[in-house]
Amino acid sequence: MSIEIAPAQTATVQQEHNLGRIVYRFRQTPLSLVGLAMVVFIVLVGIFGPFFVPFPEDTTGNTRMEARLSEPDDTYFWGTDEVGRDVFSRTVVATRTSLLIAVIVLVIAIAIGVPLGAISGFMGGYVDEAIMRITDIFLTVPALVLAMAMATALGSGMVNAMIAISLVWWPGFARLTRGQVLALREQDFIESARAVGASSPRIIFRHVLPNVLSPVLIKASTDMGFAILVAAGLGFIGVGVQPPRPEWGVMISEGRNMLREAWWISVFPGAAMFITVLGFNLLGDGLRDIFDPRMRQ
Amino acid sequence: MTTQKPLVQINDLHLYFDSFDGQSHVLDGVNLTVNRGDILGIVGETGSGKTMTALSIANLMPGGKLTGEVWFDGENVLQKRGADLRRFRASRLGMIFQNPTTNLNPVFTIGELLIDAILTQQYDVAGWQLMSVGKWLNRGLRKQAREKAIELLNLVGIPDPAQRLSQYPHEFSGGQKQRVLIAMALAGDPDLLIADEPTTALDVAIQAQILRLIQRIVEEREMSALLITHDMGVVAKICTRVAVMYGGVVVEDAPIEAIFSNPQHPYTRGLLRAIPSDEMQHGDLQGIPGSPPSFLSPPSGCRFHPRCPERLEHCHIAPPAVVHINDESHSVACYLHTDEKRKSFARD
Amino acid sequence: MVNYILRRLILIVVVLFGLSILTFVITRIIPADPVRLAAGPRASDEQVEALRVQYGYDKPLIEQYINYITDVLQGDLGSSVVLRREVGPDLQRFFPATLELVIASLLIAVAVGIPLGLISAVFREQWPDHLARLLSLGGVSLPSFWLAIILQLLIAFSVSWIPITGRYPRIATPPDTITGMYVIDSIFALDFDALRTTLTYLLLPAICLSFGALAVVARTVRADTLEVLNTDYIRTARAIGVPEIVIVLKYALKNASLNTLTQVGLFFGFTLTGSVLVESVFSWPGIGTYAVTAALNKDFVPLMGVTLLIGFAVVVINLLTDLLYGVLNPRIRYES
Amino acid sequence: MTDPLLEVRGLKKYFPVRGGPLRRVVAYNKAVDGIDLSIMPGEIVGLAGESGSGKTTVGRTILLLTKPTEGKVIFEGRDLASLNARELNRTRERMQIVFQNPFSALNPRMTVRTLIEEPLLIHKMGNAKERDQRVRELIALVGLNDEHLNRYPHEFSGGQQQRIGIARALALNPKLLILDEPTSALDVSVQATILNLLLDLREKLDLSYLFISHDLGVLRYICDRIGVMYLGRIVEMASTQELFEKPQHPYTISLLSAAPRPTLQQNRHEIILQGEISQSAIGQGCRFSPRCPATQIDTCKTDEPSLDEWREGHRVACHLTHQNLPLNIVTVSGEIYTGE
Repeated sequence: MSIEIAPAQTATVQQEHNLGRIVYRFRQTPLSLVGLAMVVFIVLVGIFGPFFVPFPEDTTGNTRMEARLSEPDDTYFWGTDEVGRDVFSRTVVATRTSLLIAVIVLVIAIAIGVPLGAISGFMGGYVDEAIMRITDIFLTVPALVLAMAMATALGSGMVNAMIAISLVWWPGFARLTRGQVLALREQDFIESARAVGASSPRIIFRHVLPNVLSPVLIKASTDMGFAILVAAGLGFIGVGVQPPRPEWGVMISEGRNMLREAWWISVFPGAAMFITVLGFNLLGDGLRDIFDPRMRQ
Repeated sequence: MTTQKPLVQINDLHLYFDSFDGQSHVLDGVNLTVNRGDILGIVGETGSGKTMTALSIANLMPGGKLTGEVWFDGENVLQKRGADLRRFRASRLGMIFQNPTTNLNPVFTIGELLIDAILTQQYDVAGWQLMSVGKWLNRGLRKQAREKAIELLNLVGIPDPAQRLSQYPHEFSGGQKQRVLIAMALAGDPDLLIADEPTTALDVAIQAQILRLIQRIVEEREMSALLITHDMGVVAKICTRVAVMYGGVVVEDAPIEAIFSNPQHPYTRGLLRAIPSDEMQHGDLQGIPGSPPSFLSPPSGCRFHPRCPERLEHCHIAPPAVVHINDESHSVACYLHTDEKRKSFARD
Repeated sequence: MVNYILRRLILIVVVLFGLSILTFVITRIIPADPVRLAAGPRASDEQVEALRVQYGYDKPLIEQYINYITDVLQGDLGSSVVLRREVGPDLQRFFPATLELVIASLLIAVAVGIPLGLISAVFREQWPDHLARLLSLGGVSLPSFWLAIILQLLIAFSVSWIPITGRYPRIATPPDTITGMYVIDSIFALDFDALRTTLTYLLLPAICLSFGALAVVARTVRADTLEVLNTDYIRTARAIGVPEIVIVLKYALKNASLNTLTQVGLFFGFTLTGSVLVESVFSWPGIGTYAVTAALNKDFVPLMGVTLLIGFAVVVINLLTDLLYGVLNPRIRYES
Repeated sequence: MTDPLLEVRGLKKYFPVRGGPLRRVVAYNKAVDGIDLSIMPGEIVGLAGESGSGKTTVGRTILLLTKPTEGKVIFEGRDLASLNARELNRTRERMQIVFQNPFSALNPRMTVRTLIEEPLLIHKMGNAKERDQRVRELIALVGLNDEHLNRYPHEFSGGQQQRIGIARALALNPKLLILDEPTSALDVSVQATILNLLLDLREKLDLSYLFISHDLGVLRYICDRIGVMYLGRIVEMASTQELFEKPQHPYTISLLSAAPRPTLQQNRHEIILQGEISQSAIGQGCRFSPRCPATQIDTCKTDEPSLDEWREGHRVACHLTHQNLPLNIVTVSGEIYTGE
């Protein structure tokens, strides 16, 4: 469909094999360090946060009408919403929801996309042509729109949202993997493996896939942020995660009409989401810089 | 000739790079002279520092810390900055590099590239005049430059130059691209042509064409040239002098005849013995055992001593001084030739 | 070149065909029963069955698909069950608004993103680079719908002349429809009041929407410029004394922008995605708002119409990009 | 006379060039266009040529890394095309390849041990202990030692990497090695050690080589016989001494005259070929004729010369030689070279 961007030459082969080198390079890019710190913090919040929030019951349907629309204070750090639920507790618990959705989406997308891309690049010919046209079709429609259509068709809810997003996410990985494999296929060590009699599965699993891993992980890092955004977008529209389970998009949507009276309902979950996505983006951008041989000096 | 001041004089050049593994000491006190009219070959293996030495003459280092002096016709190049440096590069130096395909910008026509080269080098125009807007404002200047471009393409042996100006680099063959690059390098009537492995990417027949072209041009235009190569055969073909580099140091520097007939440094000798020549039988060829030195932890003393077949006991202690043998024109950095020291150690 | 165009066109047909299958599959095979939904909760089984026959849903899938594609090819995208309107004319009405918004924000993204990317590349790993990257990464990390809400909040309190919702005053009549894009229409009509009004309405959503694409543009330009600045031909240009400003703004920018151009389709898709959410916050009467409403009402037919339309738009943009790239890049090898 | 170890007859490899909207095959790139070649046991045969001459494709086609378009590859008396997959795999053990760029030929994520062991594993040879024994043997054979086994390729210098590549190729005890420019990525001082290693290994292991290179000096040093390729064909084939002393084909003569020689005695008869190698020259007549420096006859433009025996063991594909005509090549110095 679009012009095939030439696979980065010898993309993976010259990668660093030494963790120390990666750390050294990483340390030279302060922004990615910041990103890493943010990601670590967010992940910790996602895992352990729910155990320490002041009002865990507010995330499972409890309401507290007497405290509705409280301004941020010592009890309700980030205020309460229309039905008196603690925005802080809900935002923290929503972190876990978003991370979970994004991780599962990416795992599914990688599980579908990477093998398909590898097959496509390795086999070439009609198989390649067919797989690439299918990815073209999925890439034609923006993820959110297609996910919206699918979520609508499948019915709203967290699981369906995840399935919907995964189904539109794999083509990116298929494309990436295919490009990498095409570049790898030109490498002599693949030829060498064939010369000593290695079978195709052996070549794919022992020689090709391990060398494709790093670019896939880098993409996954950046995509974490985008997947979170899309999931929240679905929630915001109302076809994603359903209340009362706290989710950033849903929370922003709920606070939207109260903006003038109670700005905190929308602002804090949005800010939390912003920090999370930014963290993953900074990290991914830094990793890309380290690993992308195009950018080497 | 001898009374004239040299065109380029490099004094005690050191170059350091910082990396994860620590600091690498890539040039370790390079001293080198290019006399007027010379075609000086710098020979050495991968990582001997020959390219870095050449780039330092243009002050075109890709980063790193550089100390020392590079005198070009009485000016210290390493102290030049900004417009001054640019003007120097434009008017005094021409450079060509190894791979002609990657050295031509693929999205501009040969004409555009050449005209820009001529304009910067000959008229020293302001930046905006080279930009697309400038095209419409400098028609006269550009027309002149175009004439000159055709002249240059003729000079480097490209047929139909006027037509070919409007073609893109990919429409030229490898040898032709290298010719175009030579034309660009000549645009400013430079005094020194630096050619960094100009024929390594080319086939034998094309290589011969290009070498002959360089030789002819240097002679006709009374220039000097610096030819960087790893190939002693290329050196033998057109150079008048040779500097042999090893591990970031010039180990031997001599006229072409002396290098082949009377090589003095064990490394030079090893290099010559490692090249298959006509009369060799199986077993005659001798490699130099071991690997090139690491710049992170270079060998102490003479950097060649771990691989040297004629190593003396004290070679690892301190780097040898440069001594002249026979006459001033042949110098070598090796303890085999520092007589006093040899005697004193022999007594111990 | 002719071969190249032909090949692109064939691929387009293939992709659009695939897209139609995809939308068809979503509407017909997915678990939720569209007929029951359409019939409403109180409909009896008989009524649903009757409706099923009426819609042709009782026929074999192949036949259903053939009917579907025949309709689509004739411009008939079906009718919305909820709105009781035909989808085709609705899309025709709403799409120019979306297009106008997307184009406006892409212009902003390019105008800001390219310099940002260039600065980043030239000052790599120095503070201007860090700042530019932080800005662009920050931009792409901002949830567009949240940013929209915040902007509405801030503007509502401070700047009175910037409207925070809608596309044109309710009480006023928009300029005569020629393209459906008010900016262009008002210029055609030489109606500069209308133009001003249009632009004030466009300002906020366009800025809001531009952030995402801006970051992608900046990142692409940065990466491409860095790559180009490291090439041998740039070193050659430096060696012959070409001024640094020419190297960056002429030599590197042309190469880098050609690479960036190949990604315009990506930016377009990116912006369209954001547009769905931003439109709904700003009550912008485009296909985004239309789609969101349909999604909330579980109204498949308009949703599929939007999907097809967007897919088609992206395909066309990609084609145009490819052709432009082919024209601009002397090196492109159409045949390989 | 013994039977040849390898015999190649009429080998052709055409790569399709696709074009048009449907990516149909519109032309062929005739990388290898009809080659006959034989290698006797213990022999080193060289293949010389510029880039674009097809010499690398010959090597890969012999190993069936790409399928030949036409022609036969007969190894140890058996036509490879007639073998089934299992027999072919058995044959692979006896024919191996060493690549030009040692770093790209070694999977960067494998240790040297794994790299050398992999062929043994694939062919299910021995148990773990025996394999370990064999790996140690091989690494010693190429002049490295046990402590190198646990490192990764990037920790080695180019010469050492090539030694590892050779050890890997030798793991299965092959009879024939195809050496594809094995030293052209290396420094000359290292190249010499690798060339000597290869000569040693031939003696020790009774190997035969097909040595592909553009470097005539290297070929002269190591080969018993040399074929010179131009645009997918062998234009001259003779024993090394014969080829260098009595070159007959104008292409060989020009190549030899223009090759840089590391001595002060430069060739008096330097001939500089004009133009560059191009597929478009394949068609009517001799494919070298557009660049041929010799005085040509009409047949040169109309008929493709065959590779015929000129004298015993020396075959040439040139009409002038076939008809005993003088070459008349003008050298750089202005003299006329007639081919003696």
